[in-house]
Amino acid sequence: MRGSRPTEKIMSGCAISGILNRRGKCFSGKEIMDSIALMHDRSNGLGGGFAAYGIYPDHKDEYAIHMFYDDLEAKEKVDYFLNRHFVILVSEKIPTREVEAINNPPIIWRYFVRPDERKLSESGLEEDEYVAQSVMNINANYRGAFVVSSGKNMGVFKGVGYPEDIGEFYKLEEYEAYLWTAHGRFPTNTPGWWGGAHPFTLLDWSIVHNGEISSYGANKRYLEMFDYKCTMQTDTEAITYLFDLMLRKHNLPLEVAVKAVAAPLWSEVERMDDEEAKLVKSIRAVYGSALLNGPFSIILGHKDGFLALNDRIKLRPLVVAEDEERTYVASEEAAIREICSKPEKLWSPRGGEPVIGLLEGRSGV
Amino acid sequence: MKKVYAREEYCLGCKLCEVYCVTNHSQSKDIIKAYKLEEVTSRIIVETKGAVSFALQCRHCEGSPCVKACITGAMQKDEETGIVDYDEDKCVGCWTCIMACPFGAVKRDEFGNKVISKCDLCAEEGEPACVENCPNAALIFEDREVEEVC
Amino acid sequence: MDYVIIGNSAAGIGAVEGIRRVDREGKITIISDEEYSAYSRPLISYYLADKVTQEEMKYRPDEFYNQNNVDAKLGIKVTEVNEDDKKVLLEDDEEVTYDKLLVATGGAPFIPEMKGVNKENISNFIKLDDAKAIASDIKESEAEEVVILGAGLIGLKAAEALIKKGLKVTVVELADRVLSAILDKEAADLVQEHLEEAGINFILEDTIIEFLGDEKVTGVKLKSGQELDCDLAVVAVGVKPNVSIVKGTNVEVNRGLVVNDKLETNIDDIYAAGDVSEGYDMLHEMAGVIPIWPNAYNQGLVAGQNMAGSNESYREGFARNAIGFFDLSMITAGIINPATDEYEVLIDKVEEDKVYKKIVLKDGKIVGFIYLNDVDRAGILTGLIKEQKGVEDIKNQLLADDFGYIDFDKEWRTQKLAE
Amino acid sequence: MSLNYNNPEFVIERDQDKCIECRVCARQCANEAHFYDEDLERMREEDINCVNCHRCVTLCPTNALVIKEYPLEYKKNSNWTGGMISNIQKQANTGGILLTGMGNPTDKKIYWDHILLNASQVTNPSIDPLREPMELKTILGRKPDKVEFDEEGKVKDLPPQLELETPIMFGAMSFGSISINACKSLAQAANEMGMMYNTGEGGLHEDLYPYKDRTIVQVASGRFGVHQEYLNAGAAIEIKIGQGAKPGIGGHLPGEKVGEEVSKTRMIPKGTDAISPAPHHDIYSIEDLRQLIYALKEATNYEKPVSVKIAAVHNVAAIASGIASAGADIIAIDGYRGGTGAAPTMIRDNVGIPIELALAAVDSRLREQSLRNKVSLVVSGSIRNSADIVKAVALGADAVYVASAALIALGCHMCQKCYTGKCNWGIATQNPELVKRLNPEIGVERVKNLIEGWSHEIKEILGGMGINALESLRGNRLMLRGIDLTEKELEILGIKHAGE
Repeated sequence: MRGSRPTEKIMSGCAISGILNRRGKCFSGKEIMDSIALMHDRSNGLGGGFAAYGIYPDHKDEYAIHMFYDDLEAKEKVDYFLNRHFVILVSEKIPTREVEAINNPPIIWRYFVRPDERKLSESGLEEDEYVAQSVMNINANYRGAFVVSSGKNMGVFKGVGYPEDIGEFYKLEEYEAYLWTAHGRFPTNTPGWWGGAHPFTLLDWSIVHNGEISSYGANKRYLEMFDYKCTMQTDTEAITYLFDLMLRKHNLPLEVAVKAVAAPLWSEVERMDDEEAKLVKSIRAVYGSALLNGPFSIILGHKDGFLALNDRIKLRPLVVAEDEERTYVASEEAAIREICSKPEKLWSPRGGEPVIGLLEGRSGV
Repeated sequence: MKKVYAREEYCLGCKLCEVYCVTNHSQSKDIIKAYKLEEVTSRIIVETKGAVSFALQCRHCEGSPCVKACITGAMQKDEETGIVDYDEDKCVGCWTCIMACPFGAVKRDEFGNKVISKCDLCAEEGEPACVENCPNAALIFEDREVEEVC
Repeated sequence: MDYVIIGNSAAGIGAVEGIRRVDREGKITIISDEEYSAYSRPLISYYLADKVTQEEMKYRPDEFYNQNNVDAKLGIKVTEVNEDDKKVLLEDDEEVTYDKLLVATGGAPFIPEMKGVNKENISNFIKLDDAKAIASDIKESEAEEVVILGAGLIGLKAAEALIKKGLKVTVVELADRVLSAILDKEAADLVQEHLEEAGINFILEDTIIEFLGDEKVTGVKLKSGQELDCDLAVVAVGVKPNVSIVKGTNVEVNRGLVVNDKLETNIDDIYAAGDVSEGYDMLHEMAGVIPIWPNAYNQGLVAGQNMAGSNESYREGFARNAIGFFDLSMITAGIINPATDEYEVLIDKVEEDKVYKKIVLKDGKIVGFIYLNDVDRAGILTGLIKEQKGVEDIKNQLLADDFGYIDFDKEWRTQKLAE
Repeated sequence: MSLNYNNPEFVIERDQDKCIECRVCARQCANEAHFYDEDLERMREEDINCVNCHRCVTLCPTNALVIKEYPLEYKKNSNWTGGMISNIQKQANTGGILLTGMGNPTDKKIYWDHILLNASQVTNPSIDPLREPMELKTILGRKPDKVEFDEEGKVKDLPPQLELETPIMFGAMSFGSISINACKSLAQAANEMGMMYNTGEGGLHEDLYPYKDRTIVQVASGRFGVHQEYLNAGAAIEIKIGQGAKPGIGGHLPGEKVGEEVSKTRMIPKGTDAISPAPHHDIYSIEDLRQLIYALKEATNYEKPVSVKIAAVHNVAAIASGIASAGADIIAIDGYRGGTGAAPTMIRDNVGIPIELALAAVDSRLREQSLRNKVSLVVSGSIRNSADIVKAVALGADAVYVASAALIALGCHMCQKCYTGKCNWGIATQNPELVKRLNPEIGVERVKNLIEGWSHEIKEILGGMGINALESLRGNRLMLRGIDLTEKELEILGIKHAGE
């Protein structure tokens, strides 16, 4: 059994790790696998995964759709759907190798697609929105099918198992990316489900997340007002959509979005100058329901870089380090030192204080 | 000095101040015994007319006309505490203090004993019983003097 | 600074306390021909009636003189005041010099011309010694019948005490009523009735012309010709200022020693206070002797402060009395028998309860009152007299049973009670 | 006159061993249920006058008094209960409408009590509000969907908002229905606690002007005391369409309660009845409401949020959606257990729906229509404790109005005789002798204490859920579970059953 989609809220503890080469140089997945493997004890074998940016330079203008299918019937239906709405340039099985610890994988597929131009213009939607709605449509309405990732020149590789086994399974050492994020999962209440592993994505956004969002119910109902369908019962999905809403749909600067999800405490607002206080107050007033509450540390990956963030009272660990051309972020310092024994800088960001790693020359995510 | 002041806008006219004054000046310090077994006169006068009421008790005034008028020396103003109090053993009930008190705050003993009864600010207890037990904070115990007259 | 006070009663003690408010150091000498430390003279009737002991009559505790650093020369008479050398001469020839002198010698009994007035068992009733004398006369003579001349405060207090001692008491009074100085006719009748119920026999509009008997009095002969048996007599016609001490000085004497508001006589550094003085009567707006205890103490207090260098005035003098006989109390003050129609009179009377209340107003202000047998809160009226506060708008409330501060306008009341 | 058939409702029991005849009870009873019998030389009772307000019991210094329900029993009958019979007898005496005060006391399901709250265990640390920040600040008003920036990158002004330090406001109670001292207590407490209070439809007494930043001025069908200065004297304006205790009918303040001050404040002649019509006669449709909302905004320069208060009735969700579209910044919904100074008993006890269901339906509907974030939702109609507030917020409310609870803090003992004007606690009365029984200094402290206590409890509950800001609870129905509820009820409430 590959596990089934949960019907109740998932609670889990986790390990996260991320490496960005700020100069955009791509490097093998080996390092991220080593880093996440060091935090083996933070996972329980019920989920691991990786997001990789820059892996498909040959298809960089097409949406790379990674899929899980429980069976061929599901695949047939989705193929039909994709064919109707997209032009499929490549449709292939994602290469994997036999790994003892990995059992019962679903059918793992990838497509490189472009929206069907006629359908796109009929919909009146922006291209990204067209893709996002299609993804949510598949996830909500196609039983046995799950969109693993849907961005350009990026992809997510995840499954049930320890992250290092998952990496090996997907042969990640063969991929080269300028940004890698990874996740090892420790769910407490559900059997592993391949779709439920992290990273969670929408378009270019990917999230790895350690923690539990106690505001989930509020966030979810808020997102629903903007036509997001939270079907995975995971915090990570909701977080992804929140960023998608604020950054893509509302076109907010990243630091504004950060002030919404990890709003400064009111006691801090009192000490701010008028202009900043007004900004923060306005954000809080409008995006109060986007506030992420409860313990978390997340890495939001994107084609331009990443954002790492703790909850505002820092109930989960997060460590950051830098060397000449790379920025590292992880749940534990040791996971960084494993791959970069002498970073130039290493620190533990305060609760609610965003750490933004960007490719050189990019002004914001 | 700290004195009891009435705030008539909050006085209910319930006269609980009297009840607690009597109790606190009884031997037993027990309400029921004070009323049923003892003869204790309340040292407070509650004036009531229509919607207006307030409790009035000795103002412990600076000039203390009662002290000056007292023919036996029973009535004295304590120089340290400012409290005007009387020595029941010396009081003969001549009522000269009643004649002298411009507030009408000195009472005759209600049970026919030839002694007077007046507020002693519950000197030994801290906050006077009337203040402590006023259900509506219509009595307050505070020092309103700007500077201490010595 | 040397202070000398002649007289050891209310005014004298008031003066000590007044001086000490201002001057903790100066030497105070108090001289009295009475041997007792200060006692309450109004209590002599209680003493006579065995209600209080001599100890209980003490006006101030024994430590008073020590605590106030007073040299008390008691039981010795001042024979002369020398204003030029600023000294007083005592009967044992001691001289006491003063920087400031207070004459507080009080009153002396007024004794009209009567035959046989010097017989034994005839007393006045002013000092403790008078009470002691009467008590011993009663004991020694096993006296049973007493005639008291005078139905004033003193006479009646004596009468009350003697009734309580078991004597048959007859009071002879020249006026047509008892307590004529402090009551009107109506109130006096109620009081007289009460006193008669208590056993006192009254003969009004008559007086004693002769005391009968050999050495001891055995009876009196009245002007009307009536003769009464008695084995004890008390002469309580009145009191006059005891001014004899300043004879031979230039201190101005009218009825009493004439003083200004500061209690100064016309002679520098000589003050007078109490029953011997003639100060300002605020109700009659003229000088007058006001021989009452609170007045004496207050005058003494002010005189003392001024002697020690303060600048206090006393203009609150007016007659007022609180007194009671056989549980019938009364408080009266000021003008109670107005002579002219400038005055307005309010009266409330409940005859069966012997309650009588009378308030005398002039120009909308209270100038006098009688509260008989319902004296509660009478002090408010005393205060109003003193303050000369207009009461026109609450006139109708003044006599009400529940009269009180609540009847005053809120602003005044609030201000008064907030003091 | 014939026999009136009425029996006492209560019996006063006096322990003569304890009674000291101090007569405090007699002095304190405006209903004259106690008196001193000079002949018998003891205190006696007039049971039929007793309304069981507990004033005497509370003030009796010797605890000599107990008040009990009059023990007279009717023949057992589930249909014709004693209450039914005595109501009929009252009406047979008077021919009038049965009047009552305060909220619906009938034994109907209280949904708050069938909803349970969640707490964290292990996977998500609960938060200790004594050690960690815990934020209850609540911002009411119309919100845009997104924050907008000008060319310089500065954030654009939001529409006017009300800032509350805790999600609690004092519900509308007019000066007239309650005393000036009660008004002052609430206004000052609101001021000190960073809350809002609501004038009700009684206008704004001069003494309350200092609390303008914490005042919601109400505009009701009678338009009492409404003028330009009044509208601008508050921080927000509320159009009162209806009240939970008496949906569909107007208000009536009897002339006896219209004294000098009430008359001045309401701008009506002294001693006349103040009658609010059942509808606003300028609002016969949702378009008319829109016009009034904008007229009020126009009159106040678009500087004050405008709230519209309605009673929870059957189609409340659709109505609320209409109000949101009509431009209201805040929608206040008052449930059928809400209090009142005076209402016909039959209406109070039978008209309207429970606030819990109304709130859930309205929140869900507004979300379906993507309107929820635009408008704030305030609910009332028997919020009895902090748990009710937490449940209300989790169901979707932004804040709650409390009124009865605030009055209870001031001394109300729920005798439900507000309409008589003889409130022995100085609350629902204009009789100066009774009014002064409520010392606002004490009142302020008591009400503040209540709000402080509740806010504390809310923080504890939030902390237990692992939440440190109230926003994260708002509409978070996953934090709720139902017990003893039918599928339908769960569906309307949008919550799962306990155990699910």
